[in-house]
Amino acid sequence: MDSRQRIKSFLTVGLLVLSCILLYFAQDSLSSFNTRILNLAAIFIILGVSMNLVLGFTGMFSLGHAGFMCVGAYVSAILTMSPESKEMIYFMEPIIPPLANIHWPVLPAILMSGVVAAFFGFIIGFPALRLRDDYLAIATLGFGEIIRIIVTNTISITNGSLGLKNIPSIKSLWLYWGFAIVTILVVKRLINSSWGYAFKAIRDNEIAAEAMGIDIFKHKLMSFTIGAFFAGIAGALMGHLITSVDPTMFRFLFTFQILLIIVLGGLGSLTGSVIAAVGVTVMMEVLRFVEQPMNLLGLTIPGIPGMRMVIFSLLLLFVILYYRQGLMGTREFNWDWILDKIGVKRGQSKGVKLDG
Amino acid sequence: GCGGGEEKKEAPKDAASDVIKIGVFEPLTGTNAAGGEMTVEGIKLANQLFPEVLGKKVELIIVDNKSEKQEAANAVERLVSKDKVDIIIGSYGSSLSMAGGPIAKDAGVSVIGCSPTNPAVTLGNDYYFRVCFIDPFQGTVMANYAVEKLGAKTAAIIQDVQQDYSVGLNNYFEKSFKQLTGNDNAIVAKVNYNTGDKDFSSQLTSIKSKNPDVIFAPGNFLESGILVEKARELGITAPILGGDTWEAEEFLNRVKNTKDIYFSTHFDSENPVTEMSTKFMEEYQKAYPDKQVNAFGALGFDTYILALDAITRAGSTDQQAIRDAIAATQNFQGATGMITLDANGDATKTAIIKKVVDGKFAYEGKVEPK
Amino acid sequence: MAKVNISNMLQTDNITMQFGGIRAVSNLSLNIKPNQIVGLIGPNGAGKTTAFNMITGVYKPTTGKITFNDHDITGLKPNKITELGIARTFQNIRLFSSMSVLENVMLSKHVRLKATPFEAILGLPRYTRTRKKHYEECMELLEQVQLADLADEKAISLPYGKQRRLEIARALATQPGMILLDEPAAGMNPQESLELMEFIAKIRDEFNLTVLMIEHHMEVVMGICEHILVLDHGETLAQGTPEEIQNNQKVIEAYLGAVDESA
Amino acid sequence: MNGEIFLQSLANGISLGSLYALIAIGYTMVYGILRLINFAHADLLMVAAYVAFYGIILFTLPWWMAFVIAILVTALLGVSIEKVAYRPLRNAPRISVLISAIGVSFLLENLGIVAIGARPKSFPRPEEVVWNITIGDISFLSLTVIIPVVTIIFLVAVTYMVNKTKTGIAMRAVSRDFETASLMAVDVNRVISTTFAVGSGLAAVGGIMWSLQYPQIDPLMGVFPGLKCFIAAVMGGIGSIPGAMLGGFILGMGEVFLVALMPELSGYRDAFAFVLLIFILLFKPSGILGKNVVEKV
Amino acid sequence: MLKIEDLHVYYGGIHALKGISLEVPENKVVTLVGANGAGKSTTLRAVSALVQPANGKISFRGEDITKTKTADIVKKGITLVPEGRRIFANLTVLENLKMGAYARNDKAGIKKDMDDIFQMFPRLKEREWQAAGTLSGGEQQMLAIGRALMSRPSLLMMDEPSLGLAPLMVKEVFKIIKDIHGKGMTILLIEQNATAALQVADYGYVLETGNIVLQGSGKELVANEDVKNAYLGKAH
Ligand SMILES: Nc1ncnc2c1ncn2[C@@H]1O[C@H](COP(=O)(O)OP(=O)(O)OP(=O)(O)O)[C@@H](O)[C@H]1O
Ligand SMILES: Nc1ncnc2c1ncn2[C@@H]1O[C@H](COP(=O)(O)OP(=O)(O)OP(=O)(O)O)[C@@H](O)[C@H]1O
Ligand SMILES: [Mg+2]
Ligand SMILES: [Mg+2]
Repeated sequence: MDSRQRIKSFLTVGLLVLSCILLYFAQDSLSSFNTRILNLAAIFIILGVSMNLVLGFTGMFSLGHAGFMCVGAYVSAILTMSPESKEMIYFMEPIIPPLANIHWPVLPAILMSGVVAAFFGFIIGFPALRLRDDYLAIATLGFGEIIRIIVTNTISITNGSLGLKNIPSIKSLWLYWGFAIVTILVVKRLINSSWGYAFKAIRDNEIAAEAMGIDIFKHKLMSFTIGAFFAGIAGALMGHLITSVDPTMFRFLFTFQILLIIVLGGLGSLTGSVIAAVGVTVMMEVLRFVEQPMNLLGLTIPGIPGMRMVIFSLLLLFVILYYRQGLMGTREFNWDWILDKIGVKRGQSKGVKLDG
Repeated sequence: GCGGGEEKKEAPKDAASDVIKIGVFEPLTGTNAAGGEMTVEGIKLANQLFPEVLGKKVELIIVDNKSEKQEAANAVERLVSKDKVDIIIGSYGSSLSMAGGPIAKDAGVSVIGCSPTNPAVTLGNDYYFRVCFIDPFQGTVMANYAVEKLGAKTAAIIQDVQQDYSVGLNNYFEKSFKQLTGNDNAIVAKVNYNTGDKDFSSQLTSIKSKNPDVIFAPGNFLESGILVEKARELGITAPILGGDTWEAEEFLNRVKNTKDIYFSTHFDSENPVTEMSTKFMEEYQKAYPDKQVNAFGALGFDTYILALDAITRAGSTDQQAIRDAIAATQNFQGATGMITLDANGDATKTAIIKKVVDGKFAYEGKVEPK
Repeated sequence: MAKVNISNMLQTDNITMQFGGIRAVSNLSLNIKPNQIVGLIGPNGAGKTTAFNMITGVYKPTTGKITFNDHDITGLKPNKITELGIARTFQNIRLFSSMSVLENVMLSKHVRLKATPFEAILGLPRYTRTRKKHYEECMELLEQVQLADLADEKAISLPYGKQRRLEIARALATQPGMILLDEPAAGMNPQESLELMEFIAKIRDEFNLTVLMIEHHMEVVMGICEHILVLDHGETLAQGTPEEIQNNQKVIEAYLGAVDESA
Repeated sequence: MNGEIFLQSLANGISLGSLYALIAIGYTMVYGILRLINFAHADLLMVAAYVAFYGIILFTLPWWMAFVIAILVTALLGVSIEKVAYRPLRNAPRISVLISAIGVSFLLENLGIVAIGARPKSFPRPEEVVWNITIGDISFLSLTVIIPVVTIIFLVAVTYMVNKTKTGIAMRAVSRDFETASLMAVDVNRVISTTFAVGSGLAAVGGIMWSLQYPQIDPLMGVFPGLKCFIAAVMGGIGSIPGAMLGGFILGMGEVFLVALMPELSGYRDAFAFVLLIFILLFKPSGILGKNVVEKV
Repeated sequence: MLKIEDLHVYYGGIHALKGISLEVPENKVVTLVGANGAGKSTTLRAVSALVQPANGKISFRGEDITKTKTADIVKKGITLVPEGRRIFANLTVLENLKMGAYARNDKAGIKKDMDDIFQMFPRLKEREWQAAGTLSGGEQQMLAIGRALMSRPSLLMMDEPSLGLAPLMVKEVFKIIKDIHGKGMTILLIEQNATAALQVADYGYVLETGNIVLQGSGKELVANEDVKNAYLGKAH
């Protein structure tokens, strides 16, 4: 490890510590509204980063993310709701016995959501990943919808369309941002590892990748399953943020929203996904003013509902037409760039990232 | 949370504030937009008629929740923590209400729902109230009506599995119907569809073959209108029953020339239950001359006037006082009837049964709460 | 040589490939001995690339059997065949466009990696150590093929000739016993072709390889191949040493054309 | 299932299936040329429905004139959308174009909500077009006959155009390689505009037929048929016009008979569409009539 | 017939052509030779307006065509056989040829040219109904040449037509070039096989990293020592 490498590791640790300190103060000083928006942003970061892994880095056009979120949200909700709440909420058909009395703490439940969603990803990936491009897109979108429809119809497990409420509420920035940071770190290290390059190789040229000895299917399945895992986690967090879930939350339109985020940020750039996730979440709130009645020069303009979405659609079109690579293209935030700026010498070794 | 410690209450508001803020979160875009739009029309109308309370001007802050849960949660959070509203109204769609409920509860701000009928909305939430009756009541009312007035021995059920409203009503209808007929097999068919479906021919064809005495098919007016029309096209003549969502122009347009359509609702313009009903009707026609009076507008209207009434009774904008005042509502005269809130915060009030006659909704009877 | 079958490294027994009504290759039998350079030539559409595709697992032969180092590899997936030691290049260059030269080569080491993704994410020693070793091997390989100074360049920004060489280097990095080259000299001018020829001979010796190559540049084929097999309409037309092939009347008629000063 | 239910279901299936097919043909056509899932297609249905609606209600035009105007306006809109939102992205990765299409779709829907409100409107059913037919115990709307006829007419016309005319061959050439097509003296922009005009016109016809069949229109009305018909197009093999027809019928018939045969599964109807789709794709990865695009190694 | 003056082309930051000027006289065969990446293809692409020159002028029969669109250039009689064949993979062989005649309306003429091409390349006749994408490399090259001929160009530009062809086919292609030249067509040819190219060519230009470094009649260039060393191979 040369000195530059050491500086970079030091900076990374420093940044993590700094974010902890920031979180600590933010937790105490931000209004609950701002906290909520930030937490929502963290969830979108997890969604964006994990979908980017599948779509941006592995080149699989998968649109099933909302379905995996749905799985995650329900798993965590059912595991963490108190037995009394369950009795109260499942007033049409009681919940099936083994689930009725389960009462897990939040953290293991969230992890379990990831695991179950990953399991679904694995099962679905088996048939679906034999397809490509648009066919994969429509098939995964279909699987996402199928999951949702099953959830709607299996009333004695999910309470059907009535949804669940009284899911333990968590407001702590630590939880959401903790998961977001872990997701970013894990995915970043993964894509910079040998596996990450294998994913990119599959994206660039499947035939050549296979000829270089890469088991295409296994790697696709791996990327897809990891993506599903994080989508499950995000779904679980969404449940704890809103404290109620129902199947209509996870329509395929939700997947489009994530898709927008990663395209705005730049396909193949984690940094871009993070920036866009935060940007879009905050923007949706900031833009609300256009729907409120406005007082311009003594003239009251009545608020027009829907304006926000019109502006948002226009913005999206503008970005895609004029900044087609998204905000970051495939570039990433990296210390080298900063170190070069401030004149720290580069080591001699050629730049393959050997660790992460 | 693990951040540690108790909830932070927002700083007390400036007592000298010269407006009273009522926050409204409704779906104005997305799949539930139509319902939200009608509700807001009613709320705005009420605001024009009653612009002041406690001598202060009422400011309506209307935010769109896009028919999405996370947006609904954001919207309520925004209303309580940024706009610091005194009371909240909303939302069409029970799931959206449920997303907002806990946030308002944590902030100690009361919410009055206009039309969320899922019982879970107010369960376990002391700060959530509503002016509509809930699914169990409506379902039961219609079962009673079917058995006692229409003499039905068998029934078929059609439900929109994606709508908690539809599923809920059907659930209670089924229970009561079986009980009243004393026949566990009285429901001869139960078929499903999904929100957004437009083709019901196969469901109806299968029901037709079972030849039920009545069909209970509560659901969104959009799908229901097409469904009922189709049923008649297919030659199904059994009476078709539904719930309050059917009281919409769009539904009527579809079923104008149709016999034996019954549904339960909140009020009737011909037989106004209260003076407020008459007033609402007149004003509504004035304000929106090209639109038909509808239940959602009326419920929105009632929510607003109930909010003002509660603030008046509380005598201040103290959050706790407002909550208690709402909870204590007894025989409040709304456009949709006399409203009394029960221990859950749900309205108990007279249900009206209407029928489609000569291209209009006509009064058929009423059912008092038990 | 002993009587055991060590003499054949790659052997195909009557392999046939049928696409609908088209029989692209019929009853092809190849026997390739270790460390040989063998040429596969024939008119356009004779089925040469198709033969490669069958050997490397892209297509499963309709009938017939392929043996490599005494393993039956018929119908195995391409990645399995690569793992067993057959590497290839493509008629149309297929590099990983988003990656640098070094990354392209490093990728071939992925199958040789003995660690789990968890170790990679956590940066555990077993992973980092192997990775480091692979890195050094790849740099050395790039050194040998004279691409080391371009290691950090985007692979697709290289000039054509170097891209071809990179494709070969990438194939070599999988540590094959045998390499299949599909028209390595296509698009090169005669001078560049000569250099390539020397290069192939050199890697054969340094890496102790067996080479099977398709080529239309006769100066290259005749210059380095020890054995040549001619395909025509999917069938073997002739085989033998370069001299034999050059003088084979059938080959001249179907493929080479009458002797002509200009070629 | 008795004969009567069967016949009734058959009638239902034909009318739903041909409606799906009609819209799917438009999808497939645009996809075939640009390899673009034109999400805005769904919203063009909505635009056509509103134009026809206002033509009849507001401007009291005769219904046929309103329909023709709606088709023309929609075709024009489709062409303009291509010019503004897709053309600048000709050489961009496909995903960018897809996102642009989603953007246009969002824009049309939300503009619809802002401009005309979210409340549904009742689409007029001209008596000359829609009447009830009763044969024995089976009754159905005239549309059950009209829609399949319209669909077949368009199927034949579009198939002929794409396969037999010079413009058709040019369309398919353009779909592979703009640059080389232009080397053949093809005006690529014009060919693509033509494709969009025809595709959008088909969307308009589909939108009008849909509104006649289910006469309730709102700004989001396109989303549902959009998704279903896209599924139908993929099922049949996207890019293949007879495939779209076949996919539409299989989906429509399948849905109707699923519910008719197993009413208790009717909640899974949408899931059924996807299950069927995925099942077909697993055995025929490019749809029933789709050509397997082989990448020659 | 074709005249290029001081042509500059950039690809983003890469200055691919640095001011080249050349001329293709009526009814002559002119060839461009040069190493990989010298800018040969770029020159032809600029003539066909597939890349926009930053500077310079291209004129055809005295008419400035620098700003003309690709499709119109083809209609004026300049056709390019692009590098790498670029056949329409999803169209059949026959449809590919029809596409070549897109701008023409003389049914009889098209029919006749089609027959001529099938005579020239019997292999294509055999595969008339095959999807062009599944043809072998060489077959695709034949198709690309045939397709270009279907437009009956007055100036045919060919970018490495012998790429990937078997020796016999290479000879065939050069024979075709001589033939069509004999029928009065003007040809601008790029070839890696410079020896062969210079032998059929009336005139040649040598390109090196975006500049023309040498020009002369075909015979002169073949004999030139520098050219021999750089492009023709020591073996020669
Ligand atoms: N996937 C396929 N489907 C149908 N036909 C095919 C397919 N792949 C190859 N062919 C046909 O098989 C024959 C052999 O093709 P192949 O690519 O093996 O030829 P080749 O000998 O490599 O020729 P070249 O020297 O021109 O590259 C050709 O006629 C080709 O059209
Ligand atoms: N699309 C492109 N983007 C960026 N650079 C390009 C592009 N096309 C060509 N170049 C560059 O322009 C220069 C000239 O390329 P050109 O293709 O004209 O060369 P050439 O003489 O035809 O070579 P070859 O013999 O390989 O065909 C090269 O440096 C090449 O890398
Ligand atoms: Mg080949
Ligand atoms: Mg070139």
